[in-house]
Amino acid sequence: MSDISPTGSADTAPVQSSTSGAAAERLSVTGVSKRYGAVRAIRNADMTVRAGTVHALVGENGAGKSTLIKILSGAATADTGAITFNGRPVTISGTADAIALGIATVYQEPQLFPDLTVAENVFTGREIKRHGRVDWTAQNARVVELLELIGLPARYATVPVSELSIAEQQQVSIAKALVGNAEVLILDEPSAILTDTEIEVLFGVVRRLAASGVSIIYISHRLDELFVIANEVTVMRDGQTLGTWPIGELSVRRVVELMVGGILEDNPVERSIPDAAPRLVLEGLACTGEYTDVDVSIRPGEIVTLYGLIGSGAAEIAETVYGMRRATAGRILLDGKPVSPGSPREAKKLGIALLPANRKLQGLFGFQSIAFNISAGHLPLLSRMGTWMDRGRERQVARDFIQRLAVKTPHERQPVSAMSGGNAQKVVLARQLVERPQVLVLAEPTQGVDVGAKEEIHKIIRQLADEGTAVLIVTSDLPEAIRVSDRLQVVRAGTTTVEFGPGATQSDVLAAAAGAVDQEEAA
Amino acid sequence: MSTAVSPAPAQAPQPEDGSSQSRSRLGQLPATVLRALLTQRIVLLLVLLLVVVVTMTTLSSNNYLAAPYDLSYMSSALISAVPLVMLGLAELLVITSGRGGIDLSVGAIVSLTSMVFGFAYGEWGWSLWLAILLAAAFGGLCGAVNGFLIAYVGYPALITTLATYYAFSSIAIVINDQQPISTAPIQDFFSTARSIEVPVGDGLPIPLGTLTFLIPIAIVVWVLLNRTTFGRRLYGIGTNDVAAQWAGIDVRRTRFSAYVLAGVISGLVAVVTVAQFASARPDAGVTGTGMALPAITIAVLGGVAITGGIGRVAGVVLATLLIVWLNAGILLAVPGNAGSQYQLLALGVVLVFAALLNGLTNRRYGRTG
Amino acid sequence: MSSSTLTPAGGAPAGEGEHTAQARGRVLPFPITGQEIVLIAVIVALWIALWLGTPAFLTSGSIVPLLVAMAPVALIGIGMTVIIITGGIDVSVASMVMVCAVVVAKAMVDSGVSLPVAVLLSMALGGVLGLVNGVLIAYGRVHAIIITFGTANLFKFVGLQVFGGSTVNGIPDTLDVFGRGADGRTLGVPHSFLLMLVIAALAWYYLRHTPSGRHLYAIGGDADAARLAGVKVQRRVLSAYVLTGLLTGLAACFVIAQGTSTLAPNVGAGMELSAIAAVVIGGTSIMGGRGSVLGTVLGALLVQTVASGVTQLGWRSQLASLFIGIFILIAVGADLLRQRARRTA
Amino acid sequence: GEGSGGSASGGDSGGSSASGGGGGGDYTVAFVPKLQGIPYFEAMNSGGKAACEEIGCTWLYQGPVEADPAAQADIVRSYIQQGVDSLIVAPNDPDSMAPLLKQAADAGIKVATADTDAPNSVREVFVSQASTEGIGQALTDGLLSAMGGKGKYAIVSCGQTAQNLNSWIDVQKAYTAEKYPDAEIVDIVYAGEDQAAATQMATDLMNAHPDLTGLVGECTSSAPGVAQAIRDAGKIGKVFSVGLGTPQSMAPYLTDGSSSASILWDVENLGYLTAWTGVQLADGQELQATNDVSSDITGVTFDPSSKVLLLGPPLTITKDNAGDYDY
Ligand SMILES: Nc1ncnc2c1ncn2[C@@H]1O[C@H](COP(=O)(O)OP(=O)(O)OP(=O)(O)O)[C@@H](O)[C@H]1O
Ligand SMILES: Nc1ncnc2c1ncn2[C@@H]1O[C@H](COP(=O)(O)OP(=O)(O)OP(=O)(O)O)[C@@H](O)[C@H]1O
Ligand SMILES: [Mg+2]
Ligand SMILES: [Mg+2]
Repeated sequence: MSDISPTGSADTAPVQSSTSGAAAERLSVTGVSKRYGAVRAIRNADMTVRAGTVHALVGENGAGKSTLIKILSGAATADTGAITFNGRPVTISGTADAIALGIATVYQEPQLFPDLTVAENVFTGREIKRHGRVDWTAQNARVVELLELIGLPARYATVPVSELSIAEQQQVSIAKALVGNAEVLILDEPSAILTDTEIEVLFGVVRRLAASGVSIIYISHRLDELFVIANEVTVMRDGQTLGTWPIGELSVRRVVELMVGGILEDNPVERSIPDAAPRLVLEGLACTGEYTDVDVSIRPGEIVTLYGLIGSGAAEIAETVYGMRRATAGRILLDGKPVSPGSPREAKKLGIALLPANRKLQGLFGFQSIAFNISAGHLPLLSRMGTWMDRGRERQVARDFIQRLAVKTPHERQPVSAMSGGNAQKVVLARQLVERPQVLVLAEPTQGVDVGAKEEIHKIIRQLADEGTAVLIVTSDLPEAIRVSDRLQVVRAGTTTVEFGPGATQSDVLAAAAGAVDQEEAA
Repeated sequence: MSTAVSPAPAQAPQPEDGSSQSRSRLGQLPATVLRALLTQRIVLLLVLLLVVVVTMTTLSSNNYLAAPYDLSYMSSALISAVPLVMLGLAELLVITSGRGGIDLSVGAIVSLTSMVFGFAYGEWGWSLWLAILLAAAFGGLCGAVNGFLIAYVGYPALITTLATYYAFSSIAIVINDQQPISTAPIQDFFSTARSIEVPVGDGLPIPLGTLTFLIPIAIVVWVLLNRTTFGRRLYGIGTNDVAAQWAGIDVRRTRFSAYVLAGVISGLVAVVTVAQFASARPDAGVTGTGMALPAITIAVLGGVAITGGIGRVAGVVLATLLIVWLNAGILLAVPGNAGSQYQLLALGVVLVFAALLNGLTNRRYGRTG
Repeated sequence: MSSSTLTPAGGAPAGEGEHTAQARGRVLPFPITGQEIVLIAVIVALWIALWLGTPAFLTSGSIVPLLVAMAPVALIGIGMTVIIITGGIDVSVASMVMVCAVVVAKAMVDSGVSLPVAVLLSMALGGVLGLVNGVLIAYGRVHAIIITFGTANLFKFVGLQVFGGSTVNGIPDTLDVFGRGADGRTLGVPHSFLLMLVIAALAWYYLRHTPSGRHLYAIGGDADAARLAGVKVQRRVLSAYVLTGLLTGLAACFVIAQGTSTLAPNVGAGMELSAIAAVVIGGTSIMGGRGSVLGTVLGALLVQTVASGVTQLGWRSQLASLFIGIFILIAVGADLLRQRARRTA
Repeated sequence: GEGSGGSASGGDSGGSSASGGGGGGDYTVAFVPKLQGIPYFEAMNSGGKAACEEIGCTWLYQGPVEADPAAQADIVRSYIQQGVDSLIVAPNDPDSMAPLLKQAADAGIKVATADTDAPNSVREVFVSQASTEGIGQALTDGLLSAMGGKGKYAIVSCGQTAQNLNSWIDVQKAYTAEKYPDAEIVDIVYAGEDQAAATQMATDLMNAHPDLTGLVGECTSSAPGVAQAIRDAGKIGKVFSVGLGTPQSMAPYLTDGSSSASILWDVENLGYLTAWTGVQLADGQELQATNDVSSDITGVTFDPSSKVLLLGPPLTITKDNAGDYDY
């Protein structure tokens, strides 16, 4: 937060609902508030979405975006406030109400049924019936069209969802929202786990829908996306809506300033990496069916990024280093010595730490305290003789990290389930830092984290590198990859290809990732 | 690498929430009390326990009961609390380990271990300590069968322990031709289940098992859960076992250990049961409704979340006291066959009530322990 | 309503024909799963082995009582399957059997109620008890095992009160129509078994082909997601318990019909575990979201075959539960292996 | 056996306690059955109640809902706390009841057993329905007279650990071998207290042994169960059964011949005798070698060495006298 200094009020005036020449109001909320126990998730929020527009909703983690759209989709009910739909006041007291009105939602977490087929998932809750039974044939036919539309193979229609990748599941969620005569489509961070190609397909769908008159509410932390897809932007901060602006009146920088309530200082980072023998070397590493021929080398103090689209094999490489997966060929060298961690425990003993990509599933102990979450990875260290918990030390470590990473919380006994995404991410990150690791692997370190927290996390990563840790980042977030790393390697089709130094441009890297750049150019 | 990273430059310590709480005005007190009552299972159980004891004592002093409901009656009723608390704690361990953890086989382990203990102490002439050790180890072995299948092979706990319930109880019956063992040493062993007089008032007959088994086991389990790394690992895997694995916790071994410990406790319950009944019976833990269902009931009533990750020793102990003293009171209050029937009613009502309250508070106040 | 889907401006995508052709292929070649095939094989093998051991096994004198004995367990198991598919469980069914049985027996003995009325009464009563469970579970939002532990005690209390400290004597033999003696059979097949099969077929159809049936699977897969998809989760969950109550009420009649002319308060004891055993042997996932009625019926048949077989072979009857335990482990182990194979494939 | 106690099944069983009585010299006699709700013990209850009405005592009766030693122990403890004068138990597990009886005796309560003995306990009397030999032999004779003195038969017993059942079975084995050399016990199975299981097991036994001509139902739940199995299999007249069944539950089977005889005793009289014994003990009366208890119960023998009070020889219930009993 320190590189953002507070300013006065926003100098760009928000659009009023009476903006001339605009399409008709489709959906609007006024004075909506919602509390969760003591947390005021949203306070007095106003937003108006017009027909045929893409309306972006942005804000820091915990600003209340998801809560607001949950109210619109009937997944939560507002404490106060009014909703009008096509000019008529409506009450939405359950998801069925919203669906009946024509409000379709793709939630932040995929909401699917693992043992059911894609076709069934898409139609759950709105089956096509004939004589009281499900008309499988009609459903399957319709699903095939939708799969085509979102760029998935048609044969997926009858495959159980559990057999798809997370990104594919996210796309199925989108397909699911497209069934039915939706007039409003809500997308809560649909792009967070999609690759750029998949995002392009998504944008195509969104544009076509908007052109046919559907209103789209689009939530994303990838602010550059807004300028590609959105017509209007509503900014939220601390549970309140600050206003709505046409996209033309905004810049990424301006949006960020509105979100965090301050001015963003861009301080280019100068880093010098001491010359030293490499700490971590991956040599011709391969894992059948996932990746082959991976070569990476990281010196102490160096930050290397493996940039790869989801499915490229980058995530699997990280898992191998952390002992979650066995390599079938090649070597991992740690300070020159070959190692082959067989489990996270062994990896940790070697001084390798990993921040998992899926915070909720792989990182957080939901209803346990912050202290518990941090100490869970360091029980031998925080105990006497590996058996008796040293609770004083545990508490101290937790408090230290709360302060050091600026985690917003009253105390270390707070359960992490009550925290926003960004703060929870910091807690998981803290767990990786307790025993200063020799090698720190970060998988999607800022996924779903807002810009402010993102900047802080980047700073922490650099600080750690400065202290001598070799950092390996695996990400599909290109701006982040360029911004934070000393060197960047592109992973494509399961193998490391081109390498970029500092100062690479997004277009170069993207081209490489998409396969346009060939070996000869890198040579 | 074993040194902790020193924190960034020290700043003023964060305010403790204690200080902020002390600022809360007196007007919030009722709300605070209500909240504690609703969200803290321990508080709720304490209040219910108080209600039961006060009601019974009042009825007793007004001669509505068939006999005085006094301290000595209450303490002699504790004898049935001994196996109940112990098995409740066994269930606490496995349920807290998460992923559908449960152990339907504890009663069958008690039966089978009773016979093993009976052989060792009653027939082979082993020394008492050795025989008790054997019982604990054998119980642990049975638990290890469950634990291996559940933690390492990936069987669902409910099914595994249903299967081993069938298997263990069958072996227990067959092993000695369905004959109980009640040789002289076993009969004399009853002396360890008798009551000792505690010099309170007119002398309070405290069942010896309370002191020799219940309290030590409760303390051991409490220490395990709250003061050791095993406890942390157990709560960790119960809360989210994928995250536990990524955090470097040996998930399988921890879960396996939970079932082994449940087996060890069941083995010790077998010893208690042999002492109480002065005979090693092949159906000791499975007659009637068996011992597993009451143990699970006690655990659940004591606030152990069936989804894992939440559970406290004090809850199990208080839940047992509540049920035992309630049942003892009902026997005095309701004569005839109806007495035992009203015990069922009371148990059912308390269980449903506590569960509904839990559901309500989870929604109102978020998840609590 | 739902067929009028949103058509994107770009029109129908090209190449629709090939894809739909592909997707219209059956999900599975047969409406039968691997677990069911394994079970059928095991049962056939057991029957052959038993027939070799005691030639009288494959006679109607032996098979018919076996079918009569498994019918109520299978019937309750069908309801239990539906419940377990939603991610729940019902351990109160044994107490429900007791309540229904005693009320019906008393109605027939004391008030001379006729058989059809008695059966309807029993089902209605079971439905009400199931409703109690369902309301508490669906609207109290408490885990099913806890609530049904509680109601198991409550129902048992009610049942014992109705029994009033005695047995019911002189139950008329009109119930023999369910399978006992020649009147109880059509072409040698006992009616209780036939009735159970018909109900199993209906349940299969309901679960596989109707929207609300599919919703039960969705709820078991992820109840929150189902709610967000507009599934009426509470109503569906409620209906699963009511259905089980109805079936348990009918099963109670089968149980009376199976017993003697005397009904004792321990009627039905242990049936919850037998039903759960049948369900899990049948391959239904205890975690919810996956399961089949056919598997449950086969599971019940397997359990009863083992129990009868052990006695008929002259082995010690107590060994039956050892074998049932082992069969549960084998059945579930086979399912685990298959799932693992599918995941790595 | 005139059914003086009337029906024991009054609405809710709260009526079974007669706590109102307690006048001056009245003694309180408490009886704890193995389990409640089965006709056998409820008939003992009505007999005991009748006795207390006649001779003036307070009769308490409370049983567990399952035949579970632990639940039974809770009830015994509550009676010790109530300080009854005499406590009489039909123990589910004699060994485990012994220490509790000791505890009761230490508290100054007169203790006895009825129906099932706890021989290794401090009980002062065992009120026995009939001798073990008597029952075992009557069962064997009853069955083999129907089977024509020879053939294979099987026993469907109940609780696997029930001591009295097992001791009767031992007598049956020995007595069959000795007296009926042409007869053979081919199997003994255990159905618990479950009638349906007893029926199923009896069916399985008949299938497994096509030459089986006899079945014994060793307890009140399996006696009608085996008869029902014979009836269902259409083997009345080919397979014979006897059992320890209560008259009402056996009546239909005795009538159609699926059961040849039920061996029992007058259960209400046993209850009467139990209450009477309780009063004698509380009053410090010595039991005589033969006792006349009531107009109906006379010549009850007492063996001072084994401390067994014997109601009399077992009673054979047939279709002719089954109607005389209302339990
Ligand atoms: N079920 C809940 N119980 C308690 N608090 C909640 C709940 N859901 C959200 N909150 C709180 O409400 C606030 C707003 O959360 P919300 O999920 O709407 O944020 P968001 O803007 O979507 O953040 P992100 O970008 O991280 O997804 C946060 O402080 C969060 O902790
Ligand atoms: N669970 C399911 N998920 C998706 N599609 C299904 C499912 N069950 C059936 N289908 C599809 O529905 C069509 C018909 O299936 P099914 O054979 O079960 O129905 P049916 O009407 O009973 O057919 P038949 O009469 O031939 O047996 C098939 O194309 C199949 O792919
Ligand atoms: Mg959100
Ligand atoms: Mg079909």
